[in-house]
Amino acid sequence: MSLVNLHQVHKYYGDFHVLKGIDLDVKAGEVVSIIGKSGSGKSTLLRCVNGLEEYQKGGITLDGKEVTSEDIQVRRLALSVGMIFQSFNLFPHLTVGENIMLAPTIVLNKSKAEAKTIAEEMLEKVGLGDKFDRYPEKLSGGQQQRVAIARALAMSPKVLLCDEITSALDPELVGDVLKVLEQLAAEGMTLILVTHEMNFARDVGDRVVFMHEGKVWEEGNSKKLLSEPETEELRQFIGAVL
Amino acid sequence: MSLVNLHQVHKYYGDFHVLKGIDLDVKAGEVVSIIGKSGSGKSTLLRCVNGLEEYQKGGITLDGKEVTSEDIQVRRLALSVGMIFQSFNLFPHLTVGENIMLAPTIVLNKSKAEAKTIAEEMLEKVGLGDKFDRYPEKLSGGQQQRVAIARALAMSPKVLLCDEITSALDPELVGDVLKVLEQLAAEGMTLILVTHEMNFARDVGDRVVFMHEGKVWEEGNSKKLLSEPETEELRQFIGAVL
Amino acid sequence: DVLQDIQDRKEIRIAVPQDFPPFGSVGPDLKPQGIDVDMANYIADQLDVDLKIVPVTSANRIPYLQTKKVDLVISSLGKNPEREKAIDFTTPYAPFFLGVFGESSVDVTKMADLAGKTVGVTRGSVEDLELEKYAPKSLNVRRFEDNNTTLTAYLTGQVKLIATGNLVATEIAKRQPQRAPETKFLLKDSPCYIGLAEGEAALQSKINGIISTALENGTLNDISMKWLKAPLPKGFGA
Amino acid sequence: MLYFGDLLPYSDVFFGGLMTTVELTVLTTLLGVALGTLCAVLRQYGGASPRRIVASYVELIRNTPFIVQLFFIFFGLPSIGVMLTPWQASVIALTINLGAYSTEIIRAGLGSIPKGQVEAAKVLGMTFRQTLTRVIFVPAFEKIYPALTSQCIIVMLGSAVISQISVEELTYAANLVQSRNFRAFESYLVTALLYLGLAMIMRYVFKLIGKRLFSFRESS
Amino acid sequence: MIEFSNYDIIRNLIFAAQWTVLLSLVAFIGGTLVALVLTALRLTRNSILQKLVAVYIELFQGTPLLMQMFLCFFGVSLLGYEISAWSAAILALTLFTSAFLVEIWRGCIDTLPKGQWEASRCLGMSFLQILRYIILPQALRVAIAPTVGFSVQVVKGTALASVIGFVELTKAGTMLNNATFEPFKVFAMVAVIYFLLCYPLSLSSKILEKKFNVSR
Ligand SMILES: Nc1ncnc2c1ncn2[C@@H]1O[C@H](COP(=O)(O)OP(=O)(O)OP(=O)(O)O)[C@@H](O)[C@H]1O
Ligand SMILES: Nc1ncnc2c1ncn2[C@@H]1O[C@H](COP(=O)(O)OP(=O)(O)OP(=O)(O)O)[C@@H](O)[C@H]1O
Ligand SMILES: [Mg+2]
Ligand SMILES: [Mg+2]
Repeated sequence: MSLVNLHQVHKYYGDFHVLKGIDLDVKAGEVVSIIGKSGSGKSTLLRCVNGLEEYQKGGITLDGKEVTSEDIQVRRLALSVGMIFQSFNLFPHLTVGENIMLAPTIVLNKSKAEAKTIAEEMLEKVGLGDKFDRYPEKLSGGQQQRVAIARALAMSPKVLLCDEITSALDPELVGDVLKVLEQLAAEGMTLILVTHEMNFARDVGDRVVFMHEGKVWEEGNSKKLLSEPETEELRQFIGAVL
Repeated sequence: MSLVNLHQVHKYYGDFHVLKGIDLDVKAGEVVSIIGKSGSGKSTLLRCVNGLEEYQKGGITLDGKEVTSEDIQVRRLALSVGMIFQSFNLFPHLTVGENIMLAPTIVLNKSKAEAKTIAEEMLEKVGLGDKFDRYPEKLSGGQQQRVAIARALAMSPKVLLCDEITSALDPELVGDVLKVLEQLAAEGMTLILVTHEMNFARDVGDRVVFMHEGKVWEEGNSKKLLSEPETEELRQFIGAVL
Repeated sequence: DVLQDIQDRKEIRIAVPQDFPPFGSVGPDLKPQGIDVDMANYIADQLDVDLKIVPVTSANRIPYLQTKKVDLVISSLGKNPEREKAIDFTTPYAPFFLGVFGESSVDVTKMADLAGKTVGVTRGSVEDLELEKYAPKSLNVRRFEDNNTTLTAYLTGQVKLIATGNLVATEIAKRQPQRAPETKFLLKDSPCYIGLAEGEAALQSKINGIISTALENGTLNDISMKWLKAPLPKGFGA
Repeated sequence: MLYFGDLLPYSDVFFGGLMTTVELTVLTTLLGVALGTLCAVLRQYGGASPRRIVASYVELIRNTPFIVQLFFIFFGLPSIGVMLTPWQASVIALTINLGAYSTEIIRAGLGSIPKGQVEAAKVLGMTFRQTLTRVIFVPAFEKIYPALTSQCIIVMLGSAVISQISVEELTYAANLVQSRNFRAFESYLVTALLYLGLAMIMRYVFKLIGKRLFSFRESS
Repeated sequence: MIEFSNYDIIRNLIFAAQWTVLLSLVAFIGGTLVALVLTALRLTRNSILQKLVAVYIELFQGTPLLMQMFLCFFGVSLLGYEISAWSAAILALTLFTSAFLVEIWRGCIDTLPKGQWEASRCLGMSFLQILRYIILPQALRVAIAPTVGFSVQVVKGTALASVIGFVELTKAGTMLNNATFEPFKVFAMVAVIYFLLCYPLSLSSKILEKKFNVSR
């Protein structure tokens, strides 16, 4: 059964037509990589899925329920959709532990102790068990991004959206973050990632979606799509990236 | 005859001994490249030559006259020494043309018309004849740096000091600037350049000066020095840069 | 009915000046004292209610009354037709002569001499209105916010002439003999009235009664003796 | 309850007051910014003692109310023999007030100019004064122009206080009218709206001037 | 004739200065509370509320504090409410203070990256929770120096309460001047007292600014 479903989604910024009828279906446990040129609408797509942006036509369903950007919806959504950003967006005034515990306590009304257990577990999972009491600014970019992942995981989302989460990292730190994603994929987490890491998309992803000019231009099995692109646009794109 | 001569120049920042007895002699028409690690005193050396910094011991002569940093001296100096900075330092509120014309009109008291003729000529020389009425921020870094060169040239200096003038540029823009320098060298301009462009130093420069810890550690014919360094320090430096 | 209100709340609120000796000025404790203050006390006594003193300036005393922040204004208030349209007055309780005063060096003896001169005055006072009405057009009237400021302007020499009450001038002379103003000419005989909001007939007749008793039993005269060092003029209040 | 009809006969009083406020604002804006510029230059580039003097002046003015400064100048100074007309006292008080605030603002602008600009001018042989006027001022003022605009408006609004020393500006008009017809609320309301209008016009005029002055940014 | 010694003058001024301090405190607290509400309103994504706040700011930043004092004093009672000079001054100063604080705080909040809002929303926090746990603690750090700096304007603003007859420092000064006829001395003393009240605030604002800038 499909976990995330987009049906003919159109989105405008003012007059600017960003998404021109997106159809997409993601099953539970799938790892879908979205690739495409800058400006092709990849981030916008993710932001529509978790309700950060409104869309004007079509429909998005999550686990069968419709998604809109009304605040209350976003909050309900947040219980099932986690999102990780290119720029980490950790809360600088809270320690790593507090960053992770905040939402479980105030949104899910978990007890402090319970939230702490979860936080520790999640930090362990991303390999930062010893950083509980550090402040984010004391961590490297790669570590910060892994904390952000732990923070999202602590809400036990059904699907995790990742928007170019390695682009702001120094090359030597990218590996650690990808390793965490790989492990999540192996554990059966549903992942939708916008990424420029073609190797990762090919090796870990089940499916690749190539976006071009606000449309899903081509999609299919990762290995096949990347080695034998059908459209000229994807061929050019792959040529430019690799 | 020597155009620029440094004799046992010592310079301190407070207690910190930056230049530890520099001897250097540059003849008219020579192209001298100064290389060395960060912090070795290259910029400081240039800034002492054109009077932007005071030095405490030794002497610098330009065309036989002594150089000090008193304001009036700097102004006299400015008539014979041009300087170009890493960060362009164009005046943002003036057009390219006005940037070049300003000093000739208010310092050399040239007429507007005369200054304009010079400015156009210099812009032509650096290959930006069509940018007279643009504002600097509309130009690429490489173009801005070439305007800075034109601005310095408009004062008809006897020697041009360049402090890492290509370091702030995107790689693809470096070439244009170096081409201009090459052309100036060919026309017989005296150039003293701090640079990390080893190829340029070797191919265009007559002489290379390697600075280390505030001293002229090694100097000599460009090609020879760079291919057969005598000291261990220079060897290491070349190894690191290339 | 304000009179009823006063009696109900057992308190009367009376506006008095604190910048207008000898009617109201402050002592070293910054508490008002003077004719107007004594008058206020007397009225409160007669009504057998507590007194709440509200210090005001000549600029804001009328608004105070109109906005019912006070029940009475005892603030050396002169009467004129324009004011009578806005508020009501009782019978007079103290004598007052308005005049133009100034440094001896300035040669002025009558209204016409004011042409081209500068006179300081407190904005909105009777003397302000008088000057506006009768003075030559070329007179430069410099209006200050309150009597404090007007007096200061004179004492510091910012203006050489002021229009104010005779008593104020006397007071200045006492305090700063070297800048004692001399009387140039009198503007108006303008006895002081107590002001109250329009249409309060009960209060008006009550206060009028208190004033005429005070006139008969000599209280007004005593107050005059105390602050003005002179008895009430003959026929005052008649 | 409210009746604005009584204000009509006094329309030329309001107009006169408005004009005086405008005149005073234009004059003191020019003088104040000039004074601020001078002080900012001294504070930024001057020797130790000019710097200290300017700093004391700025702190003194910024930490005392304008009305007290005004009273001190108008009433206090005569006792040491300095006699000023209300108009002169107001212009001086407003100017030194704006001067102090704009010193701080303009200094921040001067400080924002990269050192390289000054050095570039120096190696082109410009004198310090040439550098200041030809190279530094325009970009420096551009940086702080919005803050300077707000400060000038604040000073214009602050000028309401000078009615206290009998300068016949807008607030004086309001006070005079209310002392004549006892329509205090109406008269102050109208005046407040006039000030609001002035403030908006001032912002607009500053914007227009800024557009001309800093046209080099427009070309983007 | 009553004589005023220097001691009398100083004693009276200092007594009146207590009112200045009290007035400043109450106005500052009032202004802060109102500004908090207004800041929250403008952060909601409701454009009508945002416009209303903008009008409020324009109104109270675009008219003289003196006028606001007069209008509060005479206007409110014209509407049929009792208002003392004290309450009117508090009211006017609160309006004035809040209008400026909202602007100052907006600047501070704008320096926080948009990502902080988005990340919080994605974690399911409500608008008020985001304000309370994410925005406020961070904005507070940035806002504290300019807010303390602005408190100087509030203290100085209380001087204008003198024109509606409230006896604070400036009013006491004019009264004492009238009683003593020594304007130079009296106003100099008044100025000194204001300076002593304000300068520590200015100074601490500068120190706070340095401190928080360094740790950023
Ligand atoms: N808030 C906005 N208002 C107007 N246009 C926007 C906005 N956000 C994005 N856009 C435009 O929408 C288009 C798609 O943006 P989007 O961020 O989704 O692209 P992207 O594929 O994620 O690109 P990138 O790889 O650079 O992140 C771009 O042309 C962008 O300029
Ligand atoms: N104004 C200053 N005050 C104190 N120390 C300074 C100053 N300017 C430079 N220095 C110090 O002097 C030394 C030499 O500086 P200089 O800029 O000449 O080095 P450089 O060889 O040009 O290095 P780079 O390649 O990084 O430009 C450095 O250690 C630097 O920290
Ligand atoms: Mg994107
Ligand atoms: Mg250098």
